[in-house]
Amino acid sequence: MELSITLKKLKERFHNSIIDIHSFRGDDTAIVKKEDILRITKFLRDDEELLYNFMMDLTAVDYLGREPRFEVVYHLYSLKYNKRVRIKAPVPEQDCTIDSIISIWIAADWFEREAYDLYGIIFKGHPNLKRILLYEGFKGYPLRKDYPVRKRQPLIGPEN
Amino acid sequence: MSYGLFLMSRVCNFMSDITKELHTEHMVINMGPSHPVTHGTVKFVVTLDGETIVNFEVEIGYLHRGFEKMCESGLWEQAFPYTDRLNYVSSMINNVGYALAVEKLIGIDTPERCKYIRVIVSELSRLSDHFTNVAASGLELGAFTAFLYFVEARDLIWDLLESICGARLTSNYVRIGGLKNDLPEGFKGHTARVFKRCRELWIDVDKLLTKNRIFLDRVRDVGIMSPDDAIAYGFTGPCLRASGVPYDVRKAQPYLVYDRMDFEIPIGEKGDNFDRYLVRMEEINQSMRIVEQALDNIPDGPINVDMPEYRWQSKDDIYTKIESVIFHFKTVVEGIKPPEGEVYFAVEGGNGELGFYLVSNGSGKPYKCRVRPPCFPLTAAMPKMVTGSLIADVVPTFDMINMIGGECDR
Amino acid sequence: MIADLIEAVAKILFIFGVNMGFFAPVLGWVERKQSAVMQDRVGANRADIFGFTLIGLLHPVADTIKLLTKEDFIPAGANKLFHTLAPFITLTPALIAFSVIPFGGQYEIYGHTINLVIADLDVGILFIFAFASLSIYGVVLGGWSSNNNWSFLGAMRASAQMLSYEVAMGLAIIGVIMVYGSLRLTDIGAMQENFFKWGIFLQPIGFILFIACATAENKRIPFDIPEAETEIVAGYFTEYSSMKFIMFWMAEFLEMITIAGIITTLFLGAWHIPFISSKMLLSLFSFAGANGATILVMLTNIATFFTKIIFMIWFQMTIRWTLPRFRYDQMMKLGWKILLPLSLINIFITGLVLLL
Amino acid sequence: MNTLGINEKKTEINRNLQSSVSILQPYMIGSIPIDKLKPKKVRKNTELTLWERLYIPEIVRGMVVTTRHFIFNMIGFVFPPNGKKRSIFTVYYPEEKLTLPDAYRGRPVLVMREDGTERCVACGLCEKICPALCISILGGERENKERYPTYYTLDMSLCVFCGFCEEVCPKEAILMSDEYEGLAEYDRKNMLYPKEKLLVSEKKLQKRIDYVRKIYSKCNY
Repeated sequence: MELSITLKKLKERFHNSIIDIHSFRGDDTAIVKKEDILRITKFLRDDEELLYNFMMDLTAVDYLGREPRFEVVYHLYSLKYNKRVRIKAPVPEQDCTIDSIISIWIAADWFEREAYDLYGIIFKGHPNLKRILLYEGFKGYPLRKDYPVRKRQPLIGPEN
Repeated sequence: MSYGLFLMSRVCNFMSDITKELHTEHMVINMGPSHPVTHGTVKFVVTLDGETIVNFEVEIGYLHRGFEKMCESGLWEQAFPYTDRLNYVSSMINNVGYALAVEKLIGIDTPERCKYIRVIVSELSRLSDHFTNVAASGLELGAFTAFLYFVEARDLIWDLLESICGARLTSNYVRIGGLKNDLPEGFKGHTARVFKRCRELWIDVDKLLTKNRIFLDRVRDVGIMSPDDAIAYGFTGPCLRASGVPYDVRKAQPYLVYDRMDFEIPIGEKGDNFDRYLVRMEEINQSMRIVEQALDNIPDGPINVDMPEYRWQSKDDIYTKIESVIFHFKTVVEGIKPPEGEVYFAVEGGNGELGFYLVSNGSGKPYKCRVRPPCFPLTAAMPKMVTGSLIADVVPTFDMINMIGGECDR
Repeated sequence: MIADLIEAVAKILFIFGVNMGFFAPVLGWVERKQSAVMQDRVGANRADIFGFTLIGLLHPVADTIKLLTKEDFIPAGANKLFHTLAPFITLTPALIAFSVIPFGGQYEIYGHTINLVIADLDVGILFIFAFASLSIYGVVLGGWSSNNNWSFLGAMRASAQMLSYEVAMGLAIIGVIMVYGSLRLTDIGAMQENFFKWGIFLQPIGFILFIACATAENKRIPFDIPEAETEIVAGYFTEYSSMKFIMFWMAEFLEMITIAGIITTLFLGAWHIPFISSKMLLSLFSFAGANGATILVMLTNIATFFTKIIFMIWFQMTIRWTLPRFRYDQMMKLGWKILLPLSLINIFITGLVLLL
Repeated sequence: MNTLGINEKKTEINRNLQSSVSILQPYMIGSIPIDKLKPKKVRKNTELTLWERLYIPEIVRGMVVTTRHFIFNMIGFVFPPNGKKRSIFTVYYPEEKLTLPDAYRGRPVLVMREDGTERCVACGLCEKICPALCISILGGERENKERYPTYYTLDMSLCVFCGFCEEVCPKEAILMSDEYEGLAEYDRKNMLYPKEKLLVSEKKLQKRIDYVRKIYSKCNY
């Protein structure tokens, strides 16, 4: 299969960090090691032929029962070349951390907080990593697959 | 001369002494969650020095309903009513976006007529979104009349949407591989009448606001985002275009039949609130143009794919054929089963790029249904836009961002 | 003596009745209905007695009953005395200011001279200004004593705004006083019998300046910064409820009437009908005998005066429902950098013209 | 910095498409030609013009607009235009009612045959598809071996009026009626609608049945 220029360049440059690449339904996807996420995203943003200047989306997926359990998913868009790419970084449950890319795209700020809030993935280097959609004192991470749909939270609030 | 200088220096010293000895302290106020400016529920913790904003924090999440968790616990089709409630002012765009994402995941294409109708309903929703936004921003700056003129226009648009799908806000109209129903009879004439009135009201609002010095003073040079900043913050939609970046998903990656439509992308120059207002006002015109073109060119034919495994069958078949009934039961109970994989599909929503990231594990339920809310990064940039300005500037800036609670908090 | 007393009491009752009993409640209705019709709506029309809605005229009654039966709320930590005092301080000057505005001329009926003004002071305008500046205290006290950040911000804004606009408002009127050469409002009114001698023709800039400043004094859009609900909730009366809220609300309407009265007296020919002098009117009503004709003329003049007031109120409402509001700093800039110099220039030009 | 300044000047001089291309160059989408992208500058001026600086003319223009609306609406109240009660489009709700479009989705109802029995055969599809999980059915059998729901409850406090139940029903037994009144209650227990409360006779629903047949008919597939 013909590889797109993004994946080709990524493979050339970071062949040690790339775990897998594919393009299902035309979505270029690269699965990379989480240790190199900062280097790779920086390269994607700054390379003259790629220029992925938009960080469109950042989220995580919980593949319960698979090892490593989590995947942090980045969707990038290049305005100049009108291309999209998806970067996925697997994160194991035991070491549930990944580097924050807030230094590369400031837009990642809230998205990382959200992923932390809902999945419990810790973004190292994030200046203000606290819950965003849920309240302080929420127990557990609701989008993990082992969080029951109908689970109730204890009541919080000022104690009289 | 020298005495004058001496006097001056004495006065200056005295003044600086006064400012040193003046006891000033910052005032922390909570704007929201039930403050008039925070129409979508959101809270600002504002630190004020007099009236100037020193520190600005945004707290969202008051409307968090667990959209993703709900979608994951339902069938693929059952997510449609939930998507209605994301950006509830332009619910049809969410429907269309989700349906297109699932269709991309399955790998099917819809009939021509379906595509045209989807374009029509998307643009009508965009109209209602922009009408609401411009109107609300006028309202919150005190121009109540402009608000009600556009609310009238929006109501007429909602009448149109209601005649299509049977509800004004909770549309639930688009289906995977098709639509719920066809356009009603006489829709073209109805649209023409509505658009005529909308254009009249548009002109009135334009006269009331666009050149009014009071309005101009409030929105000009307030909340400026340079194009580079806007890109770095992940702006999309009218706010990005106001900064001068002509990025529109409808043009960049045309979906449906947008590549056959003739429309322009309004762009601003400075990226302040006035540009955002102007861009939205112009997009109202462009959307009306698109709807008219689509209604002129719409072909006849079916609106649904004839694939029983993805789109529920027609009632004719179900009433008459036993195999159809059995298959119908199977698809409804088990849900449609897209192949394993993951897709990201973006449409141009009312506020910007509305992306759906779907992960399927081959079962009848979405494994993950993530929506990229366009106003989430916009709201995140609020501190950047208002810090250092006056507290009154929060109002137009927050309005022009058009943060919709349902979409931002999901 | 007794006749004078009766006359004075009658006038006071008339003005009080018209203002408090008619205008203040009806203005609430007018505000709703006029804005509604301007905005393609219907407006309030649901309050009814035995099924009669009277196009919404009963809403002020319903409002009053509703607000009277509400809890009179004083927030924790508020200064109770000042919190209670503030609405009174706001309402009283608004009520008193009308006492020097003439609503008709002088008439000779059955040998008794009737002067249709409650208090014919020779410093009428100054009296109005003195009382207008008193109402600041109510606003500031109300905002400060509520122990609420929003109220406090509103009070700060209100005091700054009203103080700075008072200057420009005072100067805007100087031109009129120079032209007519009197501070007595009855004199100014009487001098405008000729249509082309109306203040609006002699002092067009003064007219515009005065309307702007008066709207700012009254804190209505586009100058409703002290109570801008989208910025600081409701400004200085955030923490008021029940009857005290009505008092603030009424004070606003009364001020509106007073402003309309001043504008009518100073700029719109007071009680005169354009092109028709009192002599013509007298001859027109001569069929009713000398005294009857005078009474008819008096009634016509009063009607004319209040028609003009109603027109000015309509005008103020139209402004209020058309424009957005200013920002705090822009409003101060407008007041000090535009209105004040303009009014000075106006005085200068007026003086120059008078001198030549 | 420097280039930007030049560009700004250029756009001030001529505002045709070409100049907007030059200022947009760093932000253009590469693969799309400018004549297809069609950017359109909406900002006419970055500095206030003299006309805008004067407050009065635009205020007067705005007041003309509102006064025009005022006068036309007043005339419309007194002399209503043909076929309407008034020129504004407000409807005096409890006295007058809107004409609902055919597609309108009101509260879901069960279709009752003329003999008083329900069409529903308790297949459970609506229960399955309902995204709000508001329907609960218990099936039973009549003496003539016909299945029917012995127990059919619709929790109106949960219902989201999506219309999926109507769409999947293989017997045209549940329909979205055009009723939208009287659904609010003070007690949630009253919002559990039992079968008796849901049943509506066939005749009343004939219009909706025809409409549903039309929109889900074969020609659309």
